[in-house]
Amino acid sequence: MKAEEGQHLLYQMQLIRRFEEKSAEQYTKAKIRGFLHLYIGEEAVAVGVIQALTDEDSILSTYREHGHALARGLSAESVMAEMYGKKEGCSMGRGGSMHLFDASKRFYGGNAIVSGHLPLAVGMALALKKQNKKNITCCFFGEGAAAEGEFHESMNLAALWNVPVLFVCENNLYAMGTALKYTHSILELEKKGMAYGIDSVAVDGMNLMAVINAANKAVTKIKKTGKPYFLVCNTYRFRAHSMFDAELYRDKSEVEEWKKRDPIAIFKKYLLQEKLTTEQEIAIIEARIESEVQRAVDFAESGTLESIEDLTKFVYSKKTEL
Amino acid sequence: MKAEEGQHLLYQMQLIRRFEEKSAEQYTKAKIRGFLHLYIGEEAVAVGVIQALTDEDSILSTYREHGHALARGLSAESVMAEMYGKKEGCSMGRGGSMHLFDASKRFYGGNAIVSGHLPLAVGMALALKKQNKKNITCCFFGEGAAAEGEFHESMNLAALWNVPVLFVCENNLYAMGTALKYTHSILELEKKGMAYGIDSVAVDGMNLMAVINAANKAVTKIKKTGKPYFLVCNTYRFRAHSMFDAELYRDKSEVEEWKKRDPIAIFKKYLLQEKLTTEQEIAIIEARIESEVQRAVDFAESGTLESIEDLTKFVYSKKTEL
Amino acid sequence: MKEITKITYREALKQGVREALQNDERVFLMGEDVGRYGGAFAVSKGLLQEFGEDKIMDVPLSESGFVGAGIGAAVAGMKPIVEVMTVNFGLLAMDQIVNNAATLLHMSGGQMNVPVVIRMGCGIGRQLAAQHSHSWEPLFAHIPGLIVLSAGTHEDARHMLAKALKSPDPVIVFEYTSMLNIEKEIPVNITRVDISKAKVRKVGKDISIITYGIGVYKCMDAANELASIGIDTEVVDLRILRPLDEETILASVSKTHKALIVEDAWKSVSISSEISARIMEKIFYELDAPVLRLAGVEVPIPYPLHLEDASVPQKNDIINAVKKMLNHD
Amino acid sequence: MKEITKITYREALKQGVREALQNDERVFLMGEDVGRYGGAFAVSKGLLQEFGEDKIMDVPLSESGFVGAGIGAAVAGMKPIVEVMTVNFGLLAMDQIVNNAATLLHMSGGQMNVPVVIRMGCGIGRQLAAQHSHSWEPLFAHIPGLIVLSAGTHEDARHMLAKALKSPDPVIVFEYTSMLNIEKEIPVNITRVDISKAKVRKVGKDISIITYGIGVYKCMDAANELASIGIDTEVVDLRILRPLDEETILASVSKTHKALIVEDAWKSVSISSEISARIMEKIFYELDAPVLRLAGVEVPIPYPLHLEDASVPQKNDIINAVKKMLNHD
Ligand SMILES: Cc1ncc(C[n+]2csc(CCOP(=O)(O)OP(=O)(O)O)c2C)c(N)n1
Ligand SMILES: Cc1ncc(C[n+]2csc(CCOP(=O)(O)OP(=O)(O)O)c2C)c(N)n1
Ligand SMILES: [Mg+2]
Ligand SMILES: [Mg+2]
Repeated sequence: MKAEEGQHLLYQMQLIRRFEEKSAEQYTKAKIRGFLHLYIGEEAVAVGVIQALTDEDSILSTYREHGHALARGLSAESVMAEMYGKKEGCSMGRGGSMHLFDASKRFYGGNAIVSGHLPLAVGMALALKKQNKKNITCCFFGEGAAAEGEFHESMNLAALWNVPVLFVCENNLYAMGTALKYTHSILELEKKGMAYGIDSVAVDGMNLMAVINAANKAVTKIKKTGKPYFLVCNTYRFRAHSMFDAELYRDKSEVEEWKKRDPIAIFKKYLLQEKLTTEQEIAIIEARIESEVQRAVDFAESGTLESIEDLTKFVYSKKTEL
Repeated sequence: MKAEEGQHLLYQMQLIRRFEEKSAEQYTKAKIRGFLHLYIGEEAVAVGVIQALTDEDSILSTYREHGHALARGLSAESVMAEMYGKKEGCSMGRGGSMHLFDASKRFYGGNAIVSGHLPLAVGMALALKKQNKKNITCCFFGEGAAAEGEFHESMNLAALWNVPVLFVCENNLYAMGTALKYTHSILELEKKGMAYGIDSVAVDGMNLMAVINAANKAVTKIKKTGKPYFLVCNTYRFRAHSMFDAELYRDKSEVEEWKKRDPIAIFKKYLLQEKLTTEQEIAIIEARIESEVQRAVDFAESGTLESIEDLTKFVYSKKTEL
Repeated sequence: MKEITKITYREALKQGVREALQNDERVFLMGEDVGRYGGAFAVSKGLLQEFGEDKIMDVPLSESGFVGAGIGAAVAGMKPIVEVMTVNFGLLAMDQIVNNAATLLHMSGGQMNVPVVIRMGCGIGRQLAAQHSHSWEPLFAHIPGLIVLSAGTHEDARHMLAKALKSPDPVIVFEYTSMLNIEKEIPVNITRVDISKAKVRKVGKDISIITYGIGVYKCMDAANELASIGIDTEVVDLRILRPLDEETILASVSKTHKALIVEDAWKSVSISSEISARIMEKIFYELDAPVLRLAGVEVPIPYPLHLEDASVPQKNDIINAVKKMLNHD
Repeated sequence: MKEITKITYREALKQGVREALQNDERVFLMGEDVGRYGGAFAVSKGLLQEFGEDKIMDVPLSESGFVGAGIGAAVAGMKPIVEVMTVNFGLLAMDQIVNNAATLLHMSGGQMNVPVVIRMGCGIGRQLAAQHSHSWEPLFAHIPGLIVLSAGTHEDARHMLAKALKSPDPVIVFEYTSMLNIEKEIPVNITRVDISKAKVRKVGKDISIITYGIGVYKCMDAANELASIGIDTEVVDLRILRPLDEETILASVSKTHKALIVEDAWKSVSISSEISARIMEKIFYELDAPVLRLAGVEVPIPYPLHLEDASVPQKNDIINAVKKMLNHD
């Protein structure tokens, strides 16, 4: 790894972290409303996987998608403005935190029906295959989602059709307050992929280098075979499920234990150790992020609200003419 | 195996066969309408599995359920009358061929949404467990059904809850005209069960003795553990999917090949070989079946149609009082 | 003498569930996060500790699976309360609800009763955007075999469940998540509600305002304000959306000769369409003016507050509509 | 000069699909048994041989999965025709249709078009009993974001699909399986239909009969018989159930001053409710009599022929209703 590259990855993880901390702040100030699901603790997954993709590859995610959006290159401004419900937001303010979209970046949500986007991912990959394009469709979802019927149907379809989908299961051990062992009858989720004949690998999702390795391998394999791949990233969310969660279902001590494996801290240490960065450079990165996040808030604050007259826009396309 | 027992099993398989042949006849005479799905060729599965159950165990099946109903002990009369749409039918004539029910025999359909009865089976088993009853819930379905999301959700729930469901997958290699390899990305369906940590076994479904052994083992295991079990019976349907099927999707020669493995012929041979019956006794059984089937037709013919005034009966229970 | 107590909608729901668990051995609650999390909306908080894992079952994300299991358990003699966190996820279980719960009794010629109760949070009002703000009462009200209830008041939130559990047939209960924190007074010594009947929440003579769910308090507020300017409205809370209590509706409109129907659900093919059509069919000649509807704007609910508010009828819309219908200025 | 050809409903559908595959590289057909089996109803028989596996895709039983995949493929630039064998299995895909197909455009602030066409067989008439005889047009017509079409005639069966595929937004096309073998005449030189408009199938002055789907021929037959006794009915085929073509409906009723709405779907919260409510709202004072509805009896469809027939309005019911409304004896 080159220094520049390493620093960029650190920047991305740290940006996600700070952006979300700021979002939580803005939430308590009632600037952001609805549900807000923070990704804090899981940054290595989005950053590690998305770095393996090209701009031509597509990404689909869940309602816990700020990290994926930022790692994909959506601007902090457009995401913050979206959460403010402003027209300048990446979804024109219509979607909010759970529905970040940017078609120009092939970032297709921001989907809030758990597991509902898995079939979409398979279909997008199928379309690209029919168009003789070689790009990958990457689909993030939680371990809770893997209990839904759509997971089963999507894995089977992707395998039957030999389409290049990278299924990334972010196993953060909880689906809201329901621990993995109450969601799945077997705990090694990678074994589920094998039941469809899909290459399946689990990786330590708290370790960016491990995720990068695994993701690069996955992408290389998919490009070679054109087939789906199942990557399970074992991770943990440090924060509550959403801003409405009293966290009755887990011990503070468990959270503290996991915080010792903070992916950002681990990666910083690695960069320093490998002399790929210095404390000073890190301070500069952090300062840059600080102002970037502040700019995002300013941008959102000064954004505009859509006119109520436009309420029914986007129900049907303007050009619909039957 | 005792002679009596062996002869009874032969009787059951042969009854199913003749009953269905007669049903097909009555269908072409337009006495029976709607969809009619014949089980011919698969008789060893229903008979072999159901003999392992007690009267207290529950059974759920699909729209291809004449065999299960008869093996369970529903009378040929009540099933034929049902297909005639007569009040004397096992479902009052409301259901027809696809919806045979007899609660007194714990035979719960007759379900025509593929895979829709799997969650029901899990729930029934859960209820019995809560009631401290030890009985098994046995659920038959096709290999096509195993591609539906409900299969995944039901297997997982049954395993998580440790409830005694015997899942019997009748793998007859086709879901309508879609061959196994176009339905599933892996062909050894028993491997699917393992992805839930469920004991899973495949058996030759054309060989009654093999099915009996496997089913008995399964039942013993379930009774011991209280856990679900997945039994895949590899079989074949000799007839079309339903009466509307031109069978474009398979070669006549394939069907002929499989007919050499006719479960009834195999079992007859076995009984004769083991001296558990004689040609003469078989002739008596067949004669008995002949008249039983004829009685069923007579019964159905002389049955009564419900009054049109009663059309909205059974939408809500009479005793509904809120 | 009527004693009164103050209670939140959440607490009312919780007491209903708790009482049901206490009163009948066969009752259990199952749903996503009902146990360890305490319920997505804290309705079942503490119940796991009080009743144990057998009675308060956390289930995996698999709506079709666990709703179907609830139906199966009901067939086999239990009285499950299945919580589908919100109706937004209910479409995943729609096949089970329609093709099994609503249909088994008929298909089996009367042999299989399905006494399941399915509770679903629903409605708009928390800026949860397009996939989390649905009002789908109309989809369920279309289905014969289902009993569909709507808890538009705290009293109903408190007492509907007990009655629903007495039904031998499947019941869907809609609860309104935007009302959870709202506190209201309810009588202490009324311990049962008649869920087979619509309820006239305010008697009046000038016009009938017919509504349900979130609409009830909105219409009551509007009615009170209208009263202050001398307009005497009657407010009818439908309460049971299937089968509809036609009698109460028609009696009210036959008296006032005018009707406005108010609901949050999308306007086309809705509960308000049905009521308008029935009034048309049954008491056309009683009408002094056309029946009008105020319903949800036909748009997936947008996230920003001002657009969300504009998506459903508000108190002022109701007031204005009534004034207009009565030619009042 | 209009040339006429005789064609079955099945053949009409097939020609539509075939033409679509020929005309646009992006079109493909996916669904259960559309290929090797030849289509559950033989609509796509031979197309696999003609167009190959890439264009005619057999899919496993997994309605949510393959409908969702169709939606995804549409987003990514294809023009999929997804066949859900019959609407009875459509509830399994309802979440995908409503929360994705109908909602993505809005949720993404206009960025994601979903030009998918979903064809579903539907309706009663073949003694397939409760789980296989549903008429669920009303459930889909409630959903903003969807375009819902109903092919009640052979002409529409032949030509609707081409237009549906031009839509940038998701289209559901209902086809009627009980009509498959029926042969009718259609004009040869009409190669497009205007699916944005209802169609007056028969002009008349005494009463408007408004219908769709299976209702169209039933109402035409009734209208012809009524004509022979001097009653001049106008028959309106809705064709597009969402968004409704209000204009044509209101124009017809404003002319005849009387309306009967006929549909096979269950009566409560249905298309006919909606139309009645709109007539009430918009042209109440044009009415000479209350608008009446003839709709499906609210029962899961029973298997026996006599009960099945009694579950939906028949020609004679229509004739009798019209006579009664016109005080004709
Ligand atoms: C179909 C559906 N059911 C329920 C919910 C409510 N819900 C939102 S997130 C969530 C937990 C999802 O857990 P997981 O898939 O592990 O993702 P995580 O939130 O842990 O990232 C639930 C139950 C939903 N949004 N969609
Ligand atoms: C949910 C659903 N989708 C489609 C159908 C139509 N259909 C009826 S049977 C069948 C094939 C089922 O195959 P399988 O499960 O292997 O059972 P088999 O008929 O071979 O016994 C299909 C597609 C249905 N009844 N339900
Ligand atoms: Mg999780
Ligand atoms: Mg099969």
